[in-house]
Amino acid sequence: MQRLLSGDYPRSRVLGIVLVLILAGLALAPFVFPGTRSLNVAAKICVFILLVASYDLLLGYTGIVSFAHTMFFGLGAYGIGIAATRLGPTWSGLAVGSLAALALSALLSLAIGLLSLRVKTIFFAMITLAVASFFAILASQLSWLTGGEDGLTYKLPELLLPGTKLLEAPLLGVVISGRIVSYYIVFAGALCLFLALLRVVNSPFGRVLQAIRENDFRAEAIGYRSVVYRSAANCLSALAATAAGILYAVWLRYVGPDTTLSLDIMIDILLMVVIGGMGTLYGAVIGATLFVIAQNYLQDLMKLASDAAAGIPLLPSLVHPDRWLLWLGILFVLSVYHFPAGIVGRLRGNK
Amino acid sequence: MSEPRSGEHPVLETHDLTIRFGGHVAVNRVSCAFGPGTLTAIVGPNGAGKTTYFNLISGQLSATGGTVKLFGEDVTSLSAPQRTRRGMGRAFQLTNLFPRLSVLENVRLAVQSHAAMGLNLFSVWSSHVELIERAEHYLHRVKLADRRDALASALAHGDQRKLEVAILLALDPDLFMFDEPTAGMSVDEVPVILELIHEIKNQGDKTILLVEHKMDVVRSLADRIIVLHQGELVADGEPAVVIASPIVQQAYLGLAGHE
Amino acid sequence: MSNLLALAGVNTHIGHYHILQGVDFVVPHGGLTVLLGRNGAGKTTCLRTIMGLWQASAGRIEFDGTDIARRSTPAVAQLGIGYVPESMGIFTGLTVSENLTLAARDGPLDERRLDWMFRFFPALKKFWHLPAGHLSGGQKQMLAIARAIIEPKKLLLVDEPTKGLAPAIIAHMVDAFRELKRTDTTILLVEQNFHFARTLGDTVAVMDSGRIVHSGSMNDLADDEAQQQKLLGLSLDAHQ
Amino acid sequence: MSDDALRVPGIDKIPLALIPAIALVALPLIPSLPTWVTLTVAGLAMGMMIFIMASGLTLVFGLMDVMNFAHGAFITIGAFVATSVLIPLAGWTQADSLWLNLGAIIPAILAAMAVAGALGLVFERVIIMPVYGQHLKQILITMGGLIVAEQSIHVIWGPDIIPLPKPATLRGSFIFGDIAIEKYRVVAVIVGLAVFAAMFLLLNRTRIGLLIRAGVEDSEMVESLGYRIRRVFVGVFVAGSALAGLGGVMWALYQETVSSAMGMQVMILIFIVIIIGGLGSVGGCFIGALLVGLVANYVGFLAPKIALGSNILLMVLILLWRPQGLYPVAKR
Repeated sequence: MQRLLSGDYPRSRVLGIVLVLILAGLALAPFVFPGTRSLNVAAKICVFILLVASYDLLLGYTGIVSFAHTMFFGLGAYGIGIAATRLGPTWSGLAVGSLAALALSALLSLAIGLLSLRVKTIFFAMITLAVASFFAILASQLSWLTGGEDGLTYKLPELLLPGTKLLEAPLLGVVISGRIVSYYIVFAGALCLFLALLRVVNSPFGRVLQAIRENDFRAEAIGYRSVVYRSAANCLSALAATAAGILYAVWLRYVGPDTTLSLDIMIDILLMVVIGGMGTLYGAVIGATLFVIAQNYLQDLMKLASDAAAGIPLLPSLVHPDRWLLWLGILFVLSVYHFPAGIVGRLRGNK
Repeated sequence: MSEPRSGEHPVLETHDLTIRFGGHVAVNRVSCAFGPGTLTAIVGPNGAGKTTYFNLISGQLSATGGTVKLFGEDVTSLSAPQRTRRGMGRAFQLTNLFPRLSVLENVRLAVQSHAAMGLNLFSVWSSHVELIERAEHYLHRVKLADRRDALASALAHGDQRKLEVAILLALDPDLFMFDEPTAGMSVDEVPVILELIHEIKNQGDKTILLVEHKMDVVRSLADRIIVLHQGELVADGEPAVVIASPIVQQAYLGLAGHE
Repeated sequence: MSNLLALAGVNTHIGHYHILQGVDFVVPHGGLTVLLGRNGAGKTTCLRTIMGLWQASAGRIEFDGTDIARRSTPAVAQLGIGYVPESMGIFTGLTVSENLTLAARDGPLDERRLDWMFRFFPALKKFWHLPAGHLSGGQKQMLAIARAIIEPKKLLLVDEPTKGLAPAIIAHMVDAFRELKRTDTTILLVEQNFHFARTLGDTVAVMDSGRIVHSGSMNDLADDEAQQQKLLGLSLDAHQ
Repeated sequence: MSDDALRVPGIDKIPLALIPAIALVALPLIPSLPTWVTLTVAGLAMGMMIFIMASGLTLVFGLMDVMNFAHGAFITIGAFVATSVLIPLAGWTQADSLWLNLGAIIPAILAAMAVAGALGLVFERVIIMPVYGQHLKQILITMGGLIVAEQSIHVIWGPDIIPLPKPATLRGSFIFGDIAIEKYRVVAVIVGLAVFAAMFLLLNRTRIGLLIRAGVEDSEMVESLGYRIRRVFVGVFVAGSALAGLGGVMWALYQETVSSAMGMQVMILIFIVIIIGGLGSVGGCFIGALLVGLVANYVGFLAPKIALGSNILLMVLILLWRPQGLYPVAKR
């Protein structure tokens, strides 16, 4: 346990219980929450925990604001999508797609880092925003490769298809199909990579990142070249985001600009990391879980409220299901001011 | 990192070291060499260029002219971290810590840098017990061991200065650079720092540079004094001789200005 | 002689640092008071606290009978206090003329006062339309002082005007300050250059470690070499 | 720094020369002169509109060291407010009378600027004031503000794209022989030049401009001279927001549609322009905007496939040449 969590315990009883519940819920999702929609939600939670955790490595631990995270997420997803379309639904095709995406992400993140990480936070944020938006447009324009706005729908190896039955008889009342295999690939992949990130932030390297965040001048003076560490963090974070994209593409069997590259997803990631708690990877778990559940179920609730409020001026449109982001946005602003350590910080009793 | 090196070269040399800011020459062609086992105090009135000279040596500023050599190797074009890795260690005039990390962590990071383990990604930092023990050892030396788990920002000013020195010790440099190490410390805290500097000096193989205003401190520690005035080296020699020399008296009291 | 400025028990914290630890001293009307002390003694912080650029955490700063310790910087300046910071604070992208125009808050530049200033700062006239960033260090210092006195001021705070300047320019600066004293402007001057201070000062206060350790007349201090050594200098037992 | 003292006073003219240089390089590449003229005017018009929207943002950064990532929201809100004014006045805008057109457009623009400016004031007080000097929080908080603003637009105006036809007299083109120049583009160029000239005069010929320029360099010293610089800051912020509102109206009429996403789309161009110009420099922003406008139009004609990348490529090239942008603002 000590080794698995890299010595980074939840340090709050409530947080510990919640984390165990989330882990158990995700591990047993196909059996506890059967049904297509709930399994979709569970898989999305797994992917976003990894994606948000990798973003926290940058934002919370290194103090860098990047808007290019969805670009790397998208690279991973498109890697799978393009490979599966071009090379056919084979395992080797998926491997080639994944490796190509990871390599491209590494190169791109290093290039962006070297061009702009020496300078101010704001400058980096602006540059990454420009580059990421360029990629989003690129993906929708190069339709011969990416399917354009429609994206790509593709087949995967047979083992992963819903029609594939692995066991003759249902297990615990659930048919063990290729869908379940896919889910467990996503779950296991996200879990392993999350634990790897947990290890990275608690490694000697991770400590240097925190030192650079606190006082980069002094970190340089005791022998750490901050540009090297920042670039490395940027690259690692990009690779983890790419991996999240790969898992997501395996799950969805579809990739398009709206599911991976759009600025809206970047904003979702920001909301999750800040509300969950920056600078602690457990915040990513809490933030992503809450957000994805809210995204899928809160809207139902709001629809009820909106219908109930029909007739009252303005109120129905304020609680309209599509307006849930308004409330999250307000919560986000309040978080940045009043509890910058987010929900996890609250649970741990920090200020 | 700090294996003994042959004595052919002085530990540190500066040759015609110069920096200009706009039209103002802050350090003007300062040439000086510092051997192992020596403690040199750098004195001079405010604005004489002492801290700037330090910044040029440690790489916080880059020179507009001249060279800095460490063990005979030209390090003028190297960055501050690269110079640190080659054996320079620097404590700052204004305390410069990692405020939201613990006291122990502040020192441990320096130990870790010295052990060249910064890019170690996949081990848990707390599993490197030897680094933690070394960090604790340095905290003991500056008498801060009982505050190891406090945040650096929570320390009193004097304790922050001690922590600053502990970080420097943890780098285990060949060249120690202290910029007014006792500034702002209370009377009873000063001896702890002076005692430490004495200890380092008595090790015999370390080179120490000290910027200091308090002449009693300078006299009790230094083997040699160099005086900077308006960016230039105006005196160099044994403490008693230099302090008594008229040029230094003038520089300090401003007589050099008017007559 | 009454006091124009009086500090009583002024404390200033900057972050975790307790820089001024109960500063008491007075600046008499019409004279030039020198604030002496070594590097890091708190002199600059003292001027910045008077200007409201740092807020005093405790104590009173009485100017012309009112407590200004809690006032904002612009409010302090509007009472008739001019400030020349250690960095000089020249707007390098603005021309000499623009620097001065901006400082004349109450309206257009007064030609007569300008001519009077050109007499002892001739470089300003010569480089009237040059961006101030192109001036030499000494010329910038002259501009900084000229800017502070472009309108008559009750009190002028000047932080180390001789720092980094060549001897000939320092001599020139002495003349300028003498001229200024003749106009009955009260001046508080922070200095390390004792000779410069002695030439100009009427009264003196010496700071060390955030407190005033000596105050009195400049002549007394100038005559007492032992005291000078003890307060400012190089002697072995200057400290503790 | 050292050559700074030696340099002859006057502005650095190399970036200025880039604009005609690019136009000249494009000339032989484009098959016909009329096309080149059309593209050049289109590029200038686009650049001017971006400049109007970007100038306030870069000036605010120069003065207060604040980068407002929600600036795009003011653009969108300006466009929507103008739409709300123009739609009931459709009879006037579609009449073929300059006076009726102006009678509709001018109140629309004034309303857009007033609302955007007022929101700017609220934004500065509520959102930004507590995070001066903290860059990371600034980015996060203004992004949060952007989310809230965009969602509020949805609440008020609904999520759909709204068509916004140009007024009748601004449609069509001026014809000179073979050369056709869209009227609206000419208007955009004129308005852009007017804004630039007004800003230039304000900054260089007035006392308030003097104060702003001094404040960019050293706000503490400006306070020590007795000025309340905070008021100037707020004024600039409000003016910048109002200009964003104006730019939003012009951009919306240019595209003839209004959508809640438009602000964010333009923001990308604005960021590129500000980075190219040098963060905080109004002059740099002007040149950067024209460069981006021209390059986008030339490349869009010559090689539509890579048109999207051209601005990013331009930014990268300029940063490789001058890492701080064309006119770096030296300070702090």
